Amino acid sequence: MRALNQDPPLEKPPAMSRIEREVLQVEEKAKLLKYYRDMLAIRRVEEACAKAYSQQKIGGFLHLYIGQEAVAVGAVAALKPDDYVLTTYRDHGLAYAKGMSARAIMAELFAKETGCSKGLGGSMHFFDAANNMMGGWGIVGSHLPLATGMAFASKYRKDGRVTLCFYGDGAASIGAAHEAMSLAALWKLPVIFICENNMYSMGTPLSRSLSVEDTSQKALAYGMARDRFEGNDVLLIRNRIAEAVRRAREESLPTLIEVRCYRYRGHSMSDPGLYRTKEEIEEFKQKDCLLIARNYMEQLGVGEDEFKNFEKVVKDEVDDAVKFADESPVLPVERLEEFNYID
Amino acid sequence: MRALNQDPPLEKPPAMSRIEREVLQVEEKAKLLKYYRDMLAIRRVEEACAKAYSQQKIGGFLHLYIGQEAVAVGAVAALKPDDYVLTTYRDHGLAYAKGMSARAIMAELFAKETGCSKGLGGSMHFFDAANNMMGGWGIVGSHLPLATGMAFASKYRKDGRVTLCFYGDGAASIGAAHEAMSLAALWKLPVIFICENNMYSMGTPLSRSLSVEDTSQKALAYGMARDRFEGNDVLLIRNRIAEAVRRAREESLPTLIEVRCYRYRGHSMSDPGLYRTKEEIEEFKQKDCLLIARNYMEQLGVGEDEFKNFEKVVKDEVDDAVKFADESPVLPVERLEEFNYID
Amino acid sequence: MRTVQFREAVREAMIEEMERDESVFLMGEEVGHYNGAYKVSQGMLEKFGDKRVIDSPITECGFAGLGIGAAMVGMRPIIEFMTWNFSLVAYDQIINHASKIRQMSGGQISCPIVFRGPNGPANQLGAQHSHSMEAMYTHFPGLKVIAPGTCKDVKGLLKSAIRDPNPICFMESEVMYGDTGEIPEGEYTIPIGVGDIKREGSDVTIIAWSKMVKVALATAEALAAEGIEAEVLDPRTLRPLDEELIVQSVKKTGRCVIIEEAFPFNGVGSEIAFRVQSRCFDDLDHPVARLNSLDVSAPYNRKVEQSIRPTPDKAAALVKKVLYME
Amino acid sequence: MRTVQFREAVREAMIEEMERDESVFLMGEEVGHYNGAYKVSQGMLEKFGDKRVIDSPITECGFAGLGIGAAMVGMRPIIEFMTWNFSLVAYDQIINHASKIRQMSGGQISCPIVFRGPNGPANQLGAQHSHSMEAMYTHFPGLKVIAPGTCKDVKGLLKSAIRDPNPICFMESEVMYGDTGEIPEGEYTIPIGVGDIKREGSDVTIIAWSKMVKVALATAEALAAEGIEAEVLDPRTLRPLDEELIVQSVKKTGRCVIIEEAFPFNGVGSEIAFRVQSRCFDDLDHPVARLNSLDVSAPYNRKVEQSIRPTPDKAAALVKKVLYME
Ligand SMILES: Cc1ncc(C[n+]2csc(CCOP(=O)(O)OP(=O)(O)O)c2C)c(N)n1
Ligand SMILES: Cc1ncc(C[n+]2csc(CCOP(=O)(O)OP(=O)(O)O)c2C)c(N)n1
Ligand SMILES: [Mg+2]
Ligand SMILES: [Mg+2]
Repeated sequence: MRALNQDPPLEKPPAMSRIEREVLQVEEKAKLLKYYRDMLAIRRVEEACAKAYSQQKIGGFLHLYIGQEAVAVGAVAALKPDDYVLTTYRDHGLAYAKGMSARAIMAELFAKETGCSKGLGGSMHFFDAANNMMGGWGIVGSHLPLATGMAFASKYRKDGRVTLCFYGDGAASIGAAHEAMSLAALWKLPVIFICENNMYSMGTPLSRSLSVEDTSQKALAYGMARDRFEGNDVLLIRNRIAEAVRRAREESLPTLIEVRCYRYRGHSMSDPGLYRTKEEIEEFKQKDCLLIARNYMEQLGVGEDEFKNFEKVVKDEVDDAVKFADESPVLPVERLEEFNYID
Repeated sequence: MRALNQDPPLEKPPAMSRIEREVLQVEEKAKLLKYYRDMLAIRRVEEACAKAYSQQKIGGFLHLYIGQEAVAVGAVAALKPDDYVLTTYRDHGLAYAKGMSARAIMAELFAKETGCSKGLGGSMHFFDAANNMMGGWGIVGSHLPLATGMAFASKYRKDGRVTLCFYGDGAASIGAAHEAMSLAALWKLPVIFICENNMYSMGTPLSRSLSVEDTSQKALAYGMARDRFEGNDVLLIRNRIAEAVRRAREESLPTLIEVRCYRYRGHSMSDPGLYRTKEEIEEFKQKDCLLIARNYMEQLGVGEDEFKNFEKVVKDEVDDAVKFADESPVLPVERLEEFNYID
Repeated sequence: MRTVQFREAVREAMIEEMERDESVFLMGEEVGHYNGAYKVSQGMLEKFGDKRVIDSPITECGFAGLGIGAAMVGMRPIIEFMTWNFSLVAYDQIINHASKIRQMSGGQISCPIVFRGPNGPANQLGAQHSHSMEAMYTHFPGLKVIAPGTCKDVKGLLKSAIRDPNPICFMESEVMYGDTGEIPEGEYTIPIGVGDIKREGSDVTIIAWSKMVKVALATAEALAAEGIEAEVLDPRTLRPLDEELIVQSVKKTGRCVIIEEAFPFNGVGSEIAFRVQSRCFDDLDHPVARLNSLDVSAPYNRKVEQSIRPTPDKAAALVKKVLYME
Repeated sequence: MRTVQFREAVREAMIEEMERDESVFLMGEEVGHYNGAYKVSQGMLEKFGDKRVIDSPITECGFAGLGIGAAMVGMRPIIEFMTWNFSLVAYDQIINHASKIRQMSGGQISCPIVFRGPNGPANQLGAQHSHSMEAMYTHFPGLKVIAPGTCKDVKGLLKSAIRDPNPICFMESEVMYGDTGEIPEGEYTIPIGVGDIKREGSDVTIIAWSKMVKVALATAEALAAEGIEAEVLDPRTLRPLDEELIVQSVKKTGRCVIIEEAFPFNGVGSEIAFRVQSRCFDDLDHPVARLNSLDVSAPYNRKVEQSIRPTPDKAAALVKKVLYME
């Protein structure tokens, strides 16, 4: 892993002992199947997006989450439905993991009234108040203060909720992130900042954007708890984030986590990705989150038929979503002014 | 020192051995006299400001540097004339230390055309291009990026200059500071950030503004060199900052320094300072920079007469400056538009 | 009626709304232990405790954003900028976030928040601390901008603003905090978006808000001595603007002078002028005129600074010009 | 003359000035190795090396401020915002610092810097990425604001901007980068503050800049088919504004329509309208009219988005209204 040379070694996905396997068998199999299914669905949704984009059914910026699915799914697995999540413009995966339907996703991307944000927000601005998916934000780093505010509200109201805020390695140096973390640490707010360090911000590798490539080290400046691990084993991710969630929920303390991950596609659809090699991408695909999960599942006795069935169920879901989006109406221009203000 | 409980111990002013004393005698006596004189002049200038403010000859915000004089004088002693300095609105002391005349200072404060900035900038915006005093800035933290830019220019042009940027503990959490430091560390720029941690930002003590009260710890986030010491021994300050200046000049590397100091007056003239006790202020006055320097000087054989003489020389200088300022003309309103643009 | 200081009127509005609604809190620099840089929040920490009156570190971007996030989940934050000058470091949070949340979420999420603090120049604060920021916020759909000019208006409008479910920029004035004025005894609110005729007159409409209302009234008084009856119209809210009231008045007087403390280029005055000339074209006997501060960064010298600001003298001269009297 | 793309014209200006003056450098996100998010700086890293073409981390406030500091000591930075939307996080640096250095230092220190990048909406980028930012910068003395509409203008004006000793906001357009146009063969500059008549006409003056110049020209062409001769005036520089040219043209035509892509409230159009009504009051046969984007945050749907923008159809209809033709 090129960019890791100067950093401490990362946690490796654990090899399972027999006993662990049995416990897992009983307690976790159902969950693991669900995670796998969700990761697979996110990937297929994103693939459908890419296709629709090439057919010009989707326009504007389109940032795909392919390769990073385990992070969103593992993180949400550590949460309760009431907990808040926020992320960047690369937001389809987290929205799905938090409960947004493929229909609402695809319709939003097709800019239809049936989309999660009525086709007003678009790819970068997914919101789902019912599922506490609090956006989809386009200005790098600027949503971290918002997350701090939701955590502030939770502490104020003692509602026991936790806020999870994702951002990219590209946001680590921006002012808003520093201010958000400063306040969260000072006021001991139940918020978790998760840097999805996929080693590039657009075409810029870590070595040219950060003097310390381990972004979790920023926690030292605030005396904040921190953690750091790889982002392809959904169980590991869930368990490690669960520890931070516990710290937030029980002790009202923030945590800064860096998850090392990798996006297989370009930054957005317009990016040919000339700044990295095929070999590098292939190397990461060897450790794909679906492969790792599948490996666990095979150990748990899940057979080829079941995997095929997953593919089919997911394909149906995505096909249905595309059809739904295609056939949905557009919010007419006459209604736009309604959204300026609320009475 | 109330606010220090959770932090590592500070460097104490060193007790001098006989040999050190002799070396000092030879090499440093003249310098020390100059530092003392400058610190004294700054204090008397500030006292004159307070008086002029009460006479309504000075208006607007007025932030005095009394108590912190050793920091500016010690820091400038570690510099060459070509090196750049920048600071906050609490800028009179640094301007004087860097070579601005008492006349230019007082005339600026009296808002006269003969002031350093022609009476346009005022108390918070002292500039002196000839002496490389690059401001006097009013937006907390926003001048740190400017300092980074001057250091960038020096590296670009290989002119060997170093930039010294002062800021307050109140700026430690603001975004601009984080971005400036991120860039300085990434690009290895010859800049030194000096946090004059006087333990209060207006009425707010460190305990209510920072989760980690040692602001030099922020350097860890950037892998930047750091240092931290008390701000009342002008020689110690000079020597410690000189090490950072060497690092900047020879290795083109930034440093983050926290100097613990104390302002004796309120934040600005309108602040009655109800948030701290008389005892606390007295405690710090026991360790006053003029007392410490005087102590050294007495060990070097400087006698009462000489101290009296300093007072006189400085008094004359300040009286002259006040008179000069009083008698100077005002830049007429008709000329203001000239300063919008340069041709 | 009772007489209060402007700062007390602001404080009363906050206190009453905080008593009424547990979800309202006040956050900003020095609002608590220091009782406010300008003593606006005097006593509020003691009254409400540090859960609801929160001293923030110097992180305008951070705590403005925090307020927005809290508002998104149903809180009713009052975010104080020590002055609006410092809102520039939080500008992205207000423009790119607060103003757009309702729209970007397709109406799912709203952002009921009040950003408030003193706006405009005070005395000898220099170039960085003397901005009039109205026009930087009126440009954007999704925001409301309020700039009251009297004690009565500031209290009634701030109460409305705190109750309003939209993001609001509420602009006071440092040099008005000590002004006194009458306010009603009991509880009252003043509706957002409704202007007020501060003085009736038939010869010319003078439009002014915030600190300039006083200048406009002084101008009108001086003119009255010369037999000129000026109508003084205070829009109070700048966005949404009470265009109908303005049009009505100008149609009546046929002349319009705008007094604004901000820089002239792209001030709110230019927008008002556009609308007036649009809708009162045939009624106007003279082009819409405006009096702003001189188009220069604020100088430090007190007299020089005063001479770049709108004054009753300058305004009266402009009115006479508009009346073709010189 | 030769034909180049708009992005090439921008690039040529930068390359020529960097070759001419060692103190010019280009800094921004992805300007180097990636060759620019919109390929404006294609090949420049290779040509000048990473000392002079510098990829910055995402720290607009930091690197805008860095540029300002470097300019204060005599460098000539070109700071690229990937788009002007992101300048909002650097707003304080430009407004409170760059624009005021000369004034605050009493003329000792100047700030020769160009901030540049694409401005205005492109296609389906949503509410946060679709701002037209001109009016946020024209308000402030000390800044110049330039928004060219043709390949020739963009090259000549950018060269002038880089040589200018003042801080300049230079606004391009993402959707124009691929447009082609003719430019002179040899070296040339175009003076800042001088507008240009893009088409002569006697019936109405259409004022438009940047991307809207094309809309104005298309409008004029459509109107010509109906016998209406529109003059298209492109101020090119918005601050300082070529008021004389505008006044001259409107005095000739007696009618003025402004096409602006920004939100209407406090757009630059309102300032232009103020000045036109001020100075051409007796020449105007109809109030100054303006066509802006609808006053709503940018929606994501392509067709809906297009329908909120100024178009030749809408502009032609407005011109006819101004000519009392319907
Ligand atoms: C303040 C700001 N500056 C620039 C951009 C343009 N931009 C969008 S995404 C991006 C790269 C972000 O990379 P990273 O944070 O690593 O997230 P990733 O795309 O890898 O998920 C840039 C520069 C922006 N959206 N906001
Ligand atoms: C961005 C910004 N916010 C608020 C202020 C108002 N303000 C001026 S000085 C100050 C306190 C600064 O304290 P510190 O940084 O510790 O410096 P000190 O005054 O102690 O030297 C505040 C809040 C400002 N100038 N800029
Ligand atoms: Mg990344
Ligand atoms: Mg301090």
